[in-house]
Amino acid sequence: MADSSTTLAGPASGGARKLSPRKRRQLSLAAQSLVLVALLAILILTVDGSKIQKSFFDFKAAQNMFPALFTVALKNTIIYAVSAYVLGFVLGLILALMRLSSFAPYRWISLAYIEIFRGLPALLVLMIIGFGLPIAFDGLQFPLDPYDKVAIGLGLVAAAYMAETFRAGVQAVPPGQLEAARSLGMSHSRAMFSIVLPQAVRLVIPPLTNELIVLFKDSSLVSVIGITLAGRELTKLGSDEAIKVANSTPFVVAGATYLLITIPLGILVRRLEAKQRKSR
Amino acid sequence: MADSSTTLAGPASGGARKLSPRKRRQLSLAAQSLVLVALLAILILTVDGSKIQKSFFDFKAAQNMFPALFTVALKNTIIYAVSAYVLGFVLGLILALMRLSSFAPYRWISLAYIEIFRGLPALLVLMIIGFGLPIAFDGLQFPLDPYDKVAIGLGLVAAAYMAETFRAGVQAVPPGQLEAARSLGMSHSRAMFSIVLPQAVRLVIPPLTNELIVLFKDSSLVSVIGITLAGRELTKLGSDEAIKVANSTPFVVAGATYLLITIPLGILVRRLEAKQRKSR
Amino acid sequence: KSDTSGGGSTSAAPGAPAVKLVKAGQLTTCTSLPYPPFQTEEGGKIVGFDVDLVDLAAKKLNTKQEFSDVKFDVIKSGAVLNANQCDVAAAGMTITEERKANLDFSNPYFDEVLSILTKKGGAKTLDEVKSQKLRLGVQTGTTSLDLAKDKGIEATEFDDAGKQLLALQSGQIDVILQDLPVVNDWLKKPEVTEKFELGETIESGNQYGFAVKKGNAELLKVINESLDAAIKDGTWAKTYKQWIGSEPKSTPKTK
Amino acid sequence: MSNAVEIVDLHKSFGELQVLKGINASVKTGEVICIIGPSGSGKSTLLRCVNLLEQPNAGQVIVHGVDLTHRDVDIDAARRRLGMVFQSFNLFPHLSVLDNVTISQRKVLGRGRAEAEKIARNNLEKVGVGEKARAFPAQLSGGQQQRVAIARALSMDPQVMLFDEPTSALDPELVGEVLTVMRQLADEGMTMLVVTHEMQFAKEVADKVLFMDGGYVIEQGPAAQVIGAPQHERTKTFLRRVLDPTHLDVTE
Amino acid sequence: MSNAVEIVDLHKSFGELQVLKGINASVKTGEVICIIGPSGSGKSTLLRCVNLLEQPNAGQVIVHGVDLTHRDVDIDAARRRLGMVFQSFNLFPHLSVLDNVTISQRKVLGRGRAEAEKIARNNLEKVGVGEKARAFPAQLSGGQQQRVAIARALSMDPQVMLFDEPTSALDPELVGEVLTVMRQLADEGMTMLVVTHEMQFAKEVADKVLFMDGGYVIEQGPAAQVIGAPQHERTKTFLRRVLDPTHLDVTE
Ligand SMILES: Nc1ncnc2c1ncn2[C@@H]1O[C@H](COP(=O)(O)OP(=O)(O)OP(=O)(O)O)[C@@H](O)[C@H]1O
Ligand SMILES: Nc1ncnc2c1ncn2[C@@H]1O[C@H](COP(=O)(O)OP(=O)(O)OP(=O)(O)O)[C@@H](O)[C@H]1O
Ligand SMILES: [Mg+2]
Ligand SMILES: [Mg+2]
Repeated sequence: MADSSTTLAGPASGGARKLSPRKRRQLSLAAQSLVLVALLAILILTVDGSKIQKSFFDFKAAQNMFPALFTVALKNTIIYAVSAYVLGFVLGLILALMRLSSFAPYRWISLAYIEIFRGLPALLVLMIIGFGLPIAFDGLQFPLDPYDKVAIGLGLVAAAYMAETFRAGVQAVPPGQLEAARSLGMSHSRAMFSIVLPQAVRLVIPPLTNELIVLFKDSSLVSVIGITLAGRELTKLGSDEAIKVANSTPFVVAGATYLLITIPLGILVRRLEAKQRKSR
Repeated sequence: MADSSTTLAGPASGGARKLSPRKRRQLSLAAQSLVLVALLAILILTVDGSKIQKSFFDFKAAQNMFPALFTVALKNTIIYAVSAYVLGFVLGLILALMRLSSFAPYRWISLAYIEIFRGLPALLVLMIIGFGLPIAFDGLQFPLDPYDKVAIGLGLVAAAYMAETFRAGVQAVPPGQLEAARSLGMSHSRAMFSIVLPQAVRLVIPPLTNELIVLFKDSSLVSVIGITLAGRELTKLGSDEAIKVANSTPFVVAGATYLLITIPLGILVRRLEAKQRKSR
Repeated sequence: KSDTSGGGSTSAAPGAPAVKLVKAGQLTTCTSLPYPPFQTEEGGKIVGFDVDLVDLAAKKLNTKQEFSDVKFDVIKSGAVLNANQCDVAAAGMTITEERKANLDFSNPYFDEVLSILTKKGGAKTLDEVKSQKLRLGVQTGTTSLDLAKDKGIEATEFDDAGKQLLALQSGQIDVILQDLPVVNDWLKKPEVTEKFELGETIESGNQYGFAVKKGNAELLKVINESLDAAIKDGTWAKTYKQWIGSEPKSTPKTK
Repeated sequence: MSNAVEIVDLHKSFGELQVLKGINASVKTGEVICIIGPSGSGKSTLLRCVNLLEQPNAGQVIVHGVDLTHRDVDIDAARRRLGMVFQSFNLFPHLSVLDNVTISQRKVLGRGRAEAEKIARNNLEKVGVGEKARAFPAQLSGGQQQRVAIARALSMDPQVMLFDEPTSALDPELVGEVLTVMRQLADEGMTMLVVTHEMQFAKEVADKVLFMDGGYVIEQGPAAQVIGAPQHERTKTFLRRVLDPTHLDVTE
Repeated sequence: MSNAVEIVDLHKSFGELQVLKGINASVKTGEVICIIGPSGSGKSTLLRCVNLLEQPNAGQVIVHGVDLTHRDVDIDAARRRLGMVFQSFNLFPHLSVLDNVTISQRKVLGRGRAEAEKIARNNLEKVGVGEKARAFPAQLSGGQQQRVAIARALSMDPQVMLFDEPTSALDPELVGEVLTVMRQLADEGMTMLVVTHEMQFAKEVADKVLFMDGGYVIEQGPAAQVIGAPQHERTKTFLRRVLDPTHLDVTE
């Protein structure tokens, strides 16, 4: 066994005697750890800890938010997101079918819808639903105000994204699947429903879950259309409370509550995606 | 040449004499066209056209918005979006490098950052930057208020998404490329910079352009942190004007102005994506 | 139920005046929170001077008052009323000629006084604000914004009074222009008085009124009647004292 | 006996690209035809035109007397006469092997579950994967998947079987099991059109070999003649490259 | 002359999966070794362990006296002694053919542009793609790409060349041009380890054939012996399947 470290250097290592790459790597790691620890120490020493604690982690300010944080704000956030999701799902499915239809006017209508609603800020769409439409159509009523307004406003936007997701899902099924089905004598629609769609459904689960995360966050916009105390969601409650106590803790609490939902959902999405990538 | 249409029916066509599939398809198309035209006619007849025109396409209400629509609102929308984009890009790149680093603490920090900022609504982040931080850090000033606040608030969120985009881009370069480079004697970092990154850059152009679209739309949120007349962007101008004239036309005008930018960018993204798919 | 022009249902309570409400069984009030002492949330309920006065009308209609919290600019433009989101707008709202084009106002119930809240020892007047190029914060859509514009001051607009105060406290603006009762209410908080003080006050000669959708004469009548009654029987003065904290200088005229 | 498949002056273009420039060929019932030729010569396109996965631009495909290219033909019914096996198997990954083989029997031919399963099991037995009926495609080797695909096509009682490089995606060790099944099918008298690079199979099994290049049929005839004693220069070059790959000039 | 490559008791696992279970082999300078075996037997893993694209769990790889598995070895320098050619070519798609062949010469060996280009052009000439220097990989056929990949590896002056199924991804017609280049390399005295399914190449070119199965070397020896007269049952089965694919039993 050859163990004379002088023979280990390759042609490019030049003349001078050097540390082995392994030792160099170890040294670099040690140096980086040191720098990191030093940075941390500086941060702790220079920043006024008690001030930060009082501003961002004020227990009393946080306490004020309970139980409304869960019984009102989180509940409403979920209601807004889920109801918009349901509407977006149904409408998105219809749009996707239109987009894949062989009848050109369907495709045009669907394409126009998708382009428009993917290009507008959700906030503007909410304003148009909340103020623009009722003013234009006198007597237009939203019986479940604000829940129906929010579901429609956010749902219309979500539908555009979901339609694209569905379409992409169908198109991500390898074309050989449709060809194999057709070559067995299935009609186009039979092949779609029995062979392509069942596979597309699996492909779209991760992006559809992602859309739910998006809607959770977009529900933060609803305060623009006017809501009651009972209709407040997380961002509104957080900002109301922050204003009341002139303290940032309620923002932190509201943010943490979002993360309670969005982070696990995000991890789920990535798990599903990884599984799909593997099975392919 | 066999042309007796009775022999054309396959085993499943049953006994009765039927229309050929081609004719059936033609009939169905004609029927669908008719239905569509009828629906359109009903819509035009039942809805009060002049009312809609007055509410959504009121020329005078639109006129009031000029020239501020372009000289102020669109200009600011672009400034907000682009400045947040630049910040997000730089920070996102750093985060991506940390995420791909072999030094575990870097990876953890980056992962935590990404998870948090992808899980929070941009609106909440803007409020924390606009109100939360200044309260916590007494005397914290934003010299370019509100431009710097917006760039930071939206940029912090964008950085999380861009970091994931960069990472995905690097990982989408086939592993064989890195292996080939290493097998030619390149070090890991040399292979990364000469071989992997140049290919990753091309892959991330479409999702990065998409992020710019997202930021254009997210700039609609800035009014929450308090802006001056000179700082108004499209949504704020639209809603201010709509309120002034009690008419929905300004919403429509603002929306159309967004689409002026987002739709062409969206088409560009899809072109680039299609080109990439083809070249693979 | 005759419901020709669309928009809600008739209050069904027996003996109550027949007024169409956007939501059956409740008088929906649009307001912009927080706006103490006129409307503010306390212990999960919305209370204040305006709240108590509108409650009188609600009682007359045999319904209870419910709230929708919106930005002030959509209140004063009539958007929320035209959108049938609520029956009445009550938000410490000044009656102006411009607003009258979009809303039908009740009889006035309060004299408007604007005021400045400033750092201790800071600029006391709008003129100083202008000459020293200080950052002035106003609430979107309010008469304060109009006044600032008239003075040629480029003000920063906030969605609600709460964010306005928060911006002052966090040093994002130097001076607030806001209605005096609101500023006085803020000055009850020690963390505000510690750093800030009242500057000049500006009597505009304008008055506050409640508002209904243009043409909703039935509801306007109920509101005016209940207001008149309250002024006559002293309820108004009592409520004033309770929320504003001082004796009223003058009493609104009754009709 | 009349021709099982007759291809008359078939043309196919993709946009500007002319892929088939007038193909004429006929297959008698029970015959096995192997189609060989360089990559891009249009072999797959020809096969796909035969069962109308691609719509030809001109020309006719007549299967047992029915003109599939006639505009009033019921294409789904017509396609049932032709079984197709793809290079990439194209099993339905969300269905078990048994369901893969029964689904079109039931949904297209309207057979009952019991009957369809009986036929499916017979065919799976025949191709040697009878014990895999409950498995899912992802659990099978490539050779097993391709044999299931053959069983699936057979279960629709096709009059003609089309194979498009059925062994090209397989590990060399697995090629044999698929070729064996195909040889067995040929022996039973199935009419077959096979695109393949397996010259040994063509030599031994094909009744006729058809050499394509550049969208034309350059040469056709008995296997021994086309592979053993090719007439055309292009055919000779192609066969030398494929049959004796280690003895070429680099600069060729 | 000492051994060019010596593999001593090499072990490699991926998690639970033991892929190499103790491989011993040696290659003399100038020898050509062909590694054959069924899919999943560990052939690629063995080759990748030799140039440390995979880190072995145990055992040694000694190339011209240098133990590559020693923990203080400069792996980048050591790897330069070995040229690797992959099944999927792995040319750098964003670089021209010439840049593909010069980039590592310049960045790793520090050669000047002129020198690197001269060496590159020589090697491209040698593999028969001299006129493609300005083209990009996507503009080349698979056979041309693989020959460029060989030229790229050769330009680093490796002492040993490793080939992992270099012709498996190629159209049958293009296999020959790559095998020809490899035969030529062997004739010039290059030490080569070749994983391949091309039995004809192995028979004609290899000095030694190594049959792997299940993570072990089952049989090794001169080509004529291992391919012509295999001793082990598994080797016999494998060779029969690969060499005579049309004459198997379906049920086998
Ligand atoms: N759907 C399509 N759109 C455009 N061009 C196509 C399409 N299908 C095939 N082609 C082109 O037609 C030509 C012939 O393709 P085809 O697949 O028939 O060749 P082939 O002989 O089967 O080759 P191979 O042996 O590689 O399978 C090729 O140039 C191919 O790029
Ligand atoms: N990076 C990896 N992670 C996990 N398992 C792996 C990895 N690389 C290879 N394997 C597994 O190791 C085993 C041997 O793989 P290897 O690629 O060496 O086989 P092979 O003999 O080259 O086969 P083939 O002829 O198909 O290329 C296989 O079961 C494979 O799934
Ligand atoms: Mg083909
Ligand atoms: Mg391998």
